[in-house]
Amino acid sequence: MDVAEKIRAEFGERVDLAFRSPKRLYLLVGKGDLPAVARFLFAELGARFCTASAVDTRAGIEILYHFFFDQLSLMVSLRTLLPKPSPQIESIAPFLKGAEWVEREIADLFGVEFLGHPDPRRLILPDDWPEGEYPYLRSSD
Amino acid sequence: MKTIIPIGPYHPLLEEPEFFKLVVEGETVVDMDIRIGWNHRGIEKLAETKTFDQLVFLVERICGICSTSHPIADVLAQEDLAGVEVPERAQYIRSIVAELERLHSHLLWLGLAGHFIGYNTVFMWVWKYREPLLDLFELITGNRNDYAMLRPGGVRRDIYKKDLPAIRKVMDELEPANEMLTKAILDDPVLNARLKGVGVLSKEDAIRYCVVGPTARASGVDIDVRRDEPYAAYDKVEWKVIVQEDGDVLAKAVVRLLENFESIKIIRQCVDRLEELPEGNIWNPIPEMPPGEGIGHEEAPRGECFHYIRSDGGNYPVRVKVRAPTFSNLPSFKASCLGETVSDVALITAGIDPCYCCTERMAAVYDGSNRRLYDWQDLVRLSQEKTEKIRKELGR
Amino acid sequence: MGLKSWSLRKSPWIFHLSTGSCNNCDIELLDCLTPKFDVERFGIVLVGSIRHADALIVTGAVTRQAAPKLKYLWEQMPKPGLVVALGTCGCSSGIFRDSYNIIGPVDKIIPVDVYVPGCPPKPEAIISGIVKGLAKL
Amino acid sequence: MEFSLKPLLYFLVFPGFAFTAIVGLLSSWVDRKVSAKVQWRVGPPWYQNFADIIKLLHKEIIVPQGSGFTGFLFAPLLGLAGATLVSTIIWVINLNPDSGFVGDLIVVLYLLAFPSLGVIIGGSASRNPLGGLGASREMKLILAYELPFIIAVFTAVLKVGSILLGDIIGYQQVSGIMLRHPSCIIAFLVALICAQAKLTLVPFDIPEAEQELIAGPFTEYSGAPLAIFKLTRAMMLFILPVFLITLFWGGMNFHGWQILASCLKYLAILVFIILVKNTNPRLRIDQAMKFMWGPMTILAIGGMILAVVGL
Repeated sequence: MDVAEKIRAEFGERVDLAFRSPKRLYLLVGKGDLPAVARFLFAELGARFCTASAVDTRAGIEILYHFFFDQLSLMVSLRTLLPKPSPQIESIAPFLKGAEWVEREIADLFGVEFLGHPDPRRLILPDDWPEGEYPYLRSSD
Repeated sequence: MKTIIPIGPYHPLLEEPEFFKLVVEGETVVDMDIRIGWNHRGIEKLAETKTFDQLVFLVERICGICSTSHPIADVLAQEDLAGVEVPERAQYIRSIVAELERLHSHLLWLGLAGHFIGYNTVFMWVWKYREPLLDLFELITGNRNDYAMLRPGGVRRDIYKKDLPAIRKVMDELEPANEMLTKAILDDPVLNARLKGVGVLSKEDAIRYCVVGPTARASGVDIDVRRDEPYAAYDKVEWKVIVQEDGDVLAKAVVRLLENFESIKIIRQCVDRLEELPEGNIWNPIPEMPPGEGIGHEEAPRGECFHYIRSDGGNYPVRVKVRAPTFSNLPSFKASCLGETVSDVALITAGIDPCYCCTERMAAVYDGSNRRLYDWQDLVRLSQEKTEKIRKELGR
Repeated sequence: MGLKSWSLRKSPWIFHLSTGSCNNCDIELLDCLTPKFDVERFGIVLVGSIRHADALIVTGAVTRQAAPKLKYLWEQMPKPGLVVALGTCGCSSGIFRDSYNIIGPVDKIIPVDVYVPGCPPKPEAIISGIVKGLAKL
Repeated sequence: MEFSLKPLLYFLVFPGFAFTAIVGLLSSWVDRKVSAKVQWRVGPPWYQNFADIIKLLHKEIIVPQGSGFTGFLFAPLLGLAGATLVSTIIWVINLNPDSGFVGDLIVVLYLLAFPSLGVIIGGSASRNPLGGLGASREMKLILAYELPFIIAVFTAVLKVGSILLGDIIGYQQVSGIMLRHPSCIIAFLVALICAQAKLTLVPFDIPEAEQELIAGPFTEYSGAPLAIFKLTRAMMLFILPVFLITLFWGGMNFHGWQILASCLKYLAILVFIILVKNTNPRLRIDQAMKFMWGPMTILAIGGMILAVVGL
């Protein structure tokens, strides 16, 4: 059973699968389901967490969590949309240590609040940075 | 009694600035905090003002040591996005440059590691062996660092047949030197005492922290992007992934030394193949960048280098995300550092071969205390104001 | 030529500071110490403490976080001292000129005696730059 | 008048300060040159260390805020005074074995610790965490090497049966060098390694481990005080081998061809020290202490036992 089928069997309709190429699988996930899917990929299927990238779009802040299956040569990206203002999502760092810095960085630059993050301090910005300023957001006019 | 020792941000151990705060009891590290961010140059934001072709030059300057890895990951992402095939000759050339860079980076690391444990002779000897590699780079690319060889869809410059003997010659000289170094390190009792069992990163921790590259392979995690998702010519040549089980600094050194042999092997095969292929045909043009996103990842000397590019169909990327290997590896430093002595901290940092230039590409600005959104002009304006302010504060 | 300027020229100790460089200039500077170039022949030694330094070598365009540190370190340097801006970034900010986090080239923060352009400058250029700067002392 | 001038001349010019400083700086140059050769480099010219010292003397002296002013500036002088005095004593006795005084060996041992003491005081006074850590490491290192060093030295005393340096030299002139006894060979080796630690050279350069502690106790020093520290260091590089030669290798002799032999002896020990320095990585402070209190002390005691049974 390959990865796509396993994910479909576990989550059913809650996850929207799309292959862009045989090596790139995109999953559209609701933000409530994201931690569960991430945990499934990491703990059950043994994927390696590469990084997460965020983009500020008109609709909201889009976050992609990229997981890579080293043995299968398959990149799985979980896509989720966080509506503005005050984007929030549950952190995956509690069970995925490697995501800690990645989430801190996104929190710094995009103002996304990661609920339940074990160490939600600044990472990349200077200490004298004021609260509520996020450089990578675009002006929305 | 607990003492706090700051390491950095400017410290001779590190060619680059960063800041470790070590909490020590006597000589033992009981807690630590890592603060990065001294090297922000805002590259991800800057990338949005560059065309796709210019982008390659920008990412080349993320880091001087990985100055082929970032462009390769970047062009892979662009090719993934545009769906362009790369000519065969260009793929071999990419492999040659990438492996030469791996050799020079691993040797550089070995020298610095020798320097960190106060073994300056090793530093000098290894860097002497590294020097022919830089001369070779100058011969085939025109510069000792920052080679500008990569281009979306191929490579910018051909490696001519007349230069191939020079590559072979350097490889023939490097192999015995590397053998000598490997033996010297494995046999030296003092080095063994100093490196063995120091800064162990267990396999579980390695997986938990999602570390990459030699750091992961030294802890028994069998990953290598070159094999797992072959790019360039890595699926066309014979080589193997080096994995060690111990996870200590010695294992990391051994992984790098053995990888040097594999790199020499790869380069020799690529050179042989270049001899057979006709010169020319090194680039397929990318006619148009379609809207969408592309992911490129590549095995840099320090581990997986990850680039994500999103395009809206225009000339400029909408978002470029760079995840350098050190960004993944550095947090694991804490896991391998606690309980060790201060003298070993330097060595353990060296063990993951940190590269802060890569880690801290991005930066940000702020103004006032209420939440505000900025566009590019705002950012530039704010920056200039801030510059003025700082200049005034500094009295110049 | 007095004893003072003779000794300064024969024994310049350098302190290296990266203010947001990409590493290239830094490793080329280190390269100067290694067997092929061996600047110890001219008495040039890399020192770890700014208090021992005669020449402050700055690599990289100055980032916002680095600027106060650069100024501070320059004040800590015992005079007479030489400041060398190494690499295109240090001389003119180079490719990072438009970045909002770059305050500007080194000479916006502290007075610079020698500019060594190049991306990265070759070790020969670095040595030549330092030697030219020493003639000023 | 002459009575009071002569010791002063001894102390300041020959064989005290000026002589020791010049030879010491040349020895440092040998150190740097040989290191460079080992590392496939060319290395500095012979006047390099003189240029360094002269330059430092001309530089600005910065006293860091909050440091103990007196301690900070007097610590280097303490080390320098100790080094000069011990050099004078050893040389005067070497030139004229009858000019010793009771317990001169004890005084020499005591004075040999002065440069390290200066480093500790200076490092602690500089109020820099790295300097403080460097000073504490220096202290640990002294604790580590003094025990085997003293045992090794007293092996020679036991052999001769006198605590006078002059007697030790005289004994060797009469009945051959100490090094023909197995016990003294052991003691000599132990003392040589302890000398390496006393000079804080690799593998025992732990107090000023550049990679961890910048320059350790010297971090905050600039200008003239730093020059004095460097000078003291250079002088010790001369004094310690001479002391070892005095104890175990027949002393320095200046009659005819003996001059050449004396120089060669010194150079041999110097080059040995430099080679050890260049072919070893730095130890950790705990490893160094274990090494000194374990194998070294046992070896030194073994040598002493051999001396007691008459070997």
